[in-house]
Amino acid sequence: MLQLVLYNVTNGLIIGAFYVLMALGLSLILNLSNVINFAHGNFLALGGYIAFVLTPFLGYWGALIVSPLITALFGFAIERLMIRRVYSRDPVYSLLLTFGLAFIMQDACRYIWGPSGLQTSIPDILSAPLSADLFFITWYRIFMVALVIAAVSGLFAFLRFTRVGIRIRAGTLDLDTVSILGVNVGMLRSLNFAVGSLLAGLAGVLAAGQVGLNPNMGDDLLMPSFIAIIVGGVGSLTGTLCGGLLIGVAGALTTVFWPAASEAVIYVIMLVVLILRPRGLMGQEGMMS
Amino acid sequence: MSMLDIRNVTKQFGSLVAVNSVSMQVAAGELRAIIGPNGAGKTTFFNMISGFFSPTAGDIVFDGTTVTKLAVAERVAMGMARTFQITEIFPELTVRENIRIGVESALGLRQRFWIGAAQKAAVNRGIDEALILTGLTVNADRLVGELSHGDQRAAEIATALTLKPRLLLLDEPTAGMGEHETYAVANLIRRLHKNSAYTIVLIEHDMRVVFNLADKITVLGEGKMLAEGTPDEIAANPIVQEAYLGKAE
Amino acid sequence: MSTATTTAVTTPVMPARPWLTTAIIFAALLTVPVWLPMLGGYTALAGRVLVLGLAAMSFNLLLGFTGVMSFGHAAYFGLGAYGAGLTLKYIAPSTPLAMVGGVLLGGILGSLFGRLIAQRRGVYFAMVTVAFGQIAFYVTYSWDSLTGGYDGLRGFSRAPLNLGFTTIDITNNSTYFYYFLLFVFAVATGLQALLLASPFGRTLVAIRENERRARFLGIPIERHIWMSFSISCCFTALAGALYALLNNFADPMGLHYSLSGEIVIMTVMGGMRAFWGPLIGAALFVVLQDYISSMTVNWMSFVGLIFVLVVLFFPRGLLGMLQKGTEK
Amino acid sequence: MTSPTLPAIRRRTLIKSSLAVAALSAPPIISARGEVPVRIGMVDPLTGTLSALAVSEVEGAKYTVERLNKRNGILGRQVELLVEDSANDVGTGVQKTRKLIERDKVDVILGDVNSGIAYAMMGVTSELKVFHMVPGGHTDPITGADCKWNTFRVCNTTAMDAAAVTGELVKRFGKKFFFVTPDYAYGHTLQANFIKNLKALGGEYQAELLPITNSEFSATLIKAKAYKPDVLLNNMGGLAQINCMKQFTQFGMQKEMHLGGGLYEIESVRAVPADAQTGTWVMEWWWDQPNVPEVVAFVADFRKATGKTPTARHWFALVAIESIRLAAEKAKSLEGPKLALAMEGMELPRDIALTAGKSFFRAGDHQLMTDLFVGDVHPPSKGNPDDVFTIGSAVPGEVAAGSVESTGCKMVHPA
Repeated sequence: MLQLVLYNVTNGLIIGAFYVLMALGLSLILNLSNVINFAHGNFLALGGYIAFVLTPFLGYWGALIVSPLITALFGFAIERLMIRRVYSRDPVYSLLLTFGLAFIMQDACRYIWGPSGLQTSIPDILSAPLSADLFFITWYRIFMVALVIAAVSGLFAFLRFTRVGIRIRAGTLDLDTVSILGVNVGMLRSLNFAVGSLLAGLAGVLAAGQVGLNPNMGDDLLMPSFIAIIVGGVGSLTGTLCGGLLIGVAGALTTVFWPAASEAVIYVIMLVVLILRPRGLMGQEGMMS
Repeated sequence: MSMLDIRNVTKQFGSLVAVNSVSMQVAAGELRAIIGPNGAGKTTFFNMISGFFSPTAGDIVFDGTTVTKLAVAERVAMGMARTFQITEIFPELTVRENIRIGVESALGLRQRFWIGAAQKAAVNRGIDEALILTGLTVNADRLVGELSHGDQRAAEIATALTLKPRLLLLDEPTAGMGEHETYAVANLIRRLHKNSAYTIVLIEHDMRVVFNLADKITVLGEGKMLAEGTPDEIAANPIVQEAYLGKAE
Repeated sequence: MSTATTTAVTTPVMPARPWLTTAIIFAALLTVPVWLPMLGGYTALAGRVLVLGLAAMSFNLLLGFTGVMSFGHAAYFGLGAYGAGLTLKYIAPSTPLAMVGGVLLGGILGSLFGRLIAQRRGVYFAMVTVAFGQIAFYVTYSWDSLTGGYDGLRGFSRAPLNLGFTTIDITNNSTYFYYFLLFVFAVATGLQALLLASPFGRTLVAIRENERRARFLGIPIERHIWMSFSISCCFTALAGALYALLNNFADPMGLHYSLSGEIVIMTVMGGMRAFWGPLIGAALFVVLQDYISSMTVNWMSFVGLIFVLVVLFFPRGLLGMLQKGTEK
Repeated sequence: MTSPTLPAIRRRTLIKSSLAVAALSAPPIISARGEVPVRIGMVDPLTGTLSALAVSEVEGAKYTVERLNKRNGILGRQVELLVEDSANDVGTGVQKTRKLIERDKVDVILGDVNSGIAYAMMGVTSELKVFHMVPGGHTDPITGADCKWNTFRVCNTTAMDAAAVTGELVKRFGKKFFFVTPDYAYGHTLQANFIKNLKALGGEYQAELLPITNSEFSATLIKAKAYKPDVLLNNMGGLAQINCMKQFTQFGMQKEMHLGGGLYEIESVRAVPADAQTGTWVMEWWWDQPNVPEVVAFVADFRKATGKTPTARHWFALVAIESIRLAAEKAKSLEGPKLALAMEGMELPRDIALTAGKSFFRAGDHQLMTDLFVGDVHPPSKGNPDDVFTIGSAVPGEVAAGSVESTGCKMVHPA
């Protein structure tokens, strides 16, 4: 039994790592631009599909690196062309815009790559299990977690040590002051959106190797990501990180005892957090209002 | 007994002490001005009185009741009304509608889905009174957002007056106004004070306004109380001069 | 909500000539069975417009008139549908009772949720409402034994209206049923108009216009937002109940956040500051969707395009633009 | 595993099929002979998760209508097909059904792949007394507890699938089963049917209920491995079904137990990698029946017309429309009540049934009784991407279905 629990904690961390990749991107955009990106799941799908297209030319590893970058470029363009136009308006407009964008992107993927799933191949070395005893952990899962850890560390280092990163963090706290200090806030937001899209694209490539590709693949991840942000506390990236891992592990642990409730449990966690600690685990007071 | 009795209030934001143990008493019917250089803690002080946030230490007693921890709505219900440095109005509504919302709230009708003819008449009387008092009758049916700066301020004051406040808090009522508008608003405040005997506390930068209107002046500097007295006393006070003009050679 | 929005539109609460607009709208709605078939429409389409229009107008009590954005209103719509369906199936085959059941289910749950979130604002409010909506979606989807789960709630149908002196057959006669819908719609929107013209309604507009000023007029903001949310949920649930009666079916997709998004776009498209705006938006949206989805399987792109175009180029919505036009 | 040409093929197909749909819904063209055409309205989820299946059904319907129009039509009249997208949403499906009946005045209604929508549509069609054929919505109550006088169904019930495959699995592998089942009505019914059949054969089992969209099966598979069953029965649907099989194969469990289940449609089989093309399943119709000349001829003709190999979904639509023709000719009418009566008990000729066994619409529950093919799914053999299934045995529909009483259907005809 203990073994089963440990297995599932491991699994939960793997699933949670996915939520984290998605949620961190969403959270970045939300914190700096006050936009909930409903199309974030579609950026994920796009990342997966682009990798699928690139693999024959660049191989798996090449696609793994290039696809998130293309997704980021796409995100940058979308932000420049559309999303920036609604920053100064009532938040309802940014929501509707990304909502409509989600529709279009999903339909475009369906149109180009077909409605039913596509399968991506992963290198054989990654699809083998670790050992006969640990048959349920394939190298791919280890690889995914390692990559997520690398990406998240990279993101935190970027925010801490680079000029743009520091400005993004400052802008999250007080955008007016940052703009008075002569920072090009428009460009900052575009770059920030691109970084968020990059994370989504990376998540997409990884997800494709695990569950295959289909036009709706991001939808199932969008809601857990929202919940990761709410549970972790809006405004705190560390909170989002913990929130994602927490609901991932909680879902997987529930599978041991009551499999049918493994999806429900993340909603229960959110409710409990909202009732007992409305600002979320690591959120600052007043950030949600 | 004083209308407002503030006892040693302190407000700390993290390590910053914005207001440091300030006390002040305002008598009923008095017009008190609070002045001080930028960063003196005037607005923080004001926000504690009106209930925007609670002080870290000290007490605020309003008309014999301690209100230190009470929420805004409760203080409003007790008769405290305020205006803001940047005019806070309902820009897409007419002057009359702005005032109506205040009147209905003051008459305790705010949660009513239906009101009778008698109450409607009472509401309309309240609106007319406020319009006349503030000289806005001619502009009653224009959108507030389209009015001049001074008239918007008058509308804000009119809306605050609908609450029949026993204490009116005005945060820089002439901020950002030209000569002419400043004069009009100052006149309005004078009328309210002299003719209608409102108790008023105001923060003001324009010294001509302050020295013309105030019964007493409180001077804050770096979160502390520097001086308190009649306009003449304050004008002659060396500490105040130093705070404003810098240390004399 | 704040004065800082650059889309500040200078429109009064009600259109300049409310009675004229209202008269035109009701004249058009009353004669639907006459003119709609001539234009290639069908009565069921008009029924759908009424139901979704009511949902959007109810939603707009929050968005347009309180300045608070819920992005999870489909949940209360769907709960209303289930409330009506469950009442018909398990309690009594009575159409009016079904509506009461729907309103109670959606209204009570909406009110409970509202209590938890009334102090949140802006996108955070939206985000929490989406998440809450998905809880409701999830529960109906999973609670198989009661709701029929993924397959939806079946095995009920609307009952004839018994008025005492006569019985109106709304079960098989689609024209009668349309007029029944129209009657409920008229009553509900009439109540909404009265609500907005009441002192309480004015406090909501006050909150939308300037929350700080409203607070310093002694209006308990959180309480009023909560009340507004609850009322809006009740009316939305009523629309959902009508939807269940229209389809004789309730399914979990009726609670999904994608429908929430559609309700929002209808509202904005028609004009969120105009009382009848959401109805006009619903009519446009339903007809466009019906038409486009018959022409191409890529209709989702077109619907998405509608979202984008409305946001970028017609943020005031149709009635908003018309009103602006007449003011000039 | 995946060839780079795959997307190109898919893209072409999809464009073609979307064009087809667009053309089908274009304004009706009055046929050259001047008489009013017979109109068939079809509602299917062309968008949403079931779209691949729906597209096949529409292709099948289109092929059949073209074939009919080259012959004698229905009752000597040309046939016109009007397709509407239900978008996998009940409200939309109901609205489109009303649109087809009220505005377009169609004579009969076909649809939907989604059983929930099909059921809701039955409310409309029975209210408006229009004949309704459900080609491919599987939930049992449609021809069971909720059966209606005007509704017939081509595809099997879950009970039939379960009954057919259980016997085969027990015979070949053993009586100890482990069920992986989605936690909703369809899954419950399917599992209950399997258990009923398994118990009758003296078997034992353990079961795990999971959320419908579950994607992570390791915990469940660990439990399954500990139970040491002869067969792991995968009742999941859609993506979850595939992920379950992928993980099953990745974990190397195929060496220890066999995999099986109810339905595994060729549209799904073709879209998954080799490690998920496995197990013993039911095909409701299969194109490779070399001993039946009618099937060989049909497959050749269909390939010529569409460039594709027909699937069960294509066949559903073909049987649906051809049966309507036969019943209409028998009743000499397209009115709902007359058509329904004519179809009750009607036997299908072999060139329509396209199987060696007897095929007929059972009067008691309006369910088509036809052969079910139980066999093994495998990766494409002989380089033919459609050769992914080998028939083990054909189970007659009546044997799998059990009695009318057991379905719970009480057919009530309108007065």
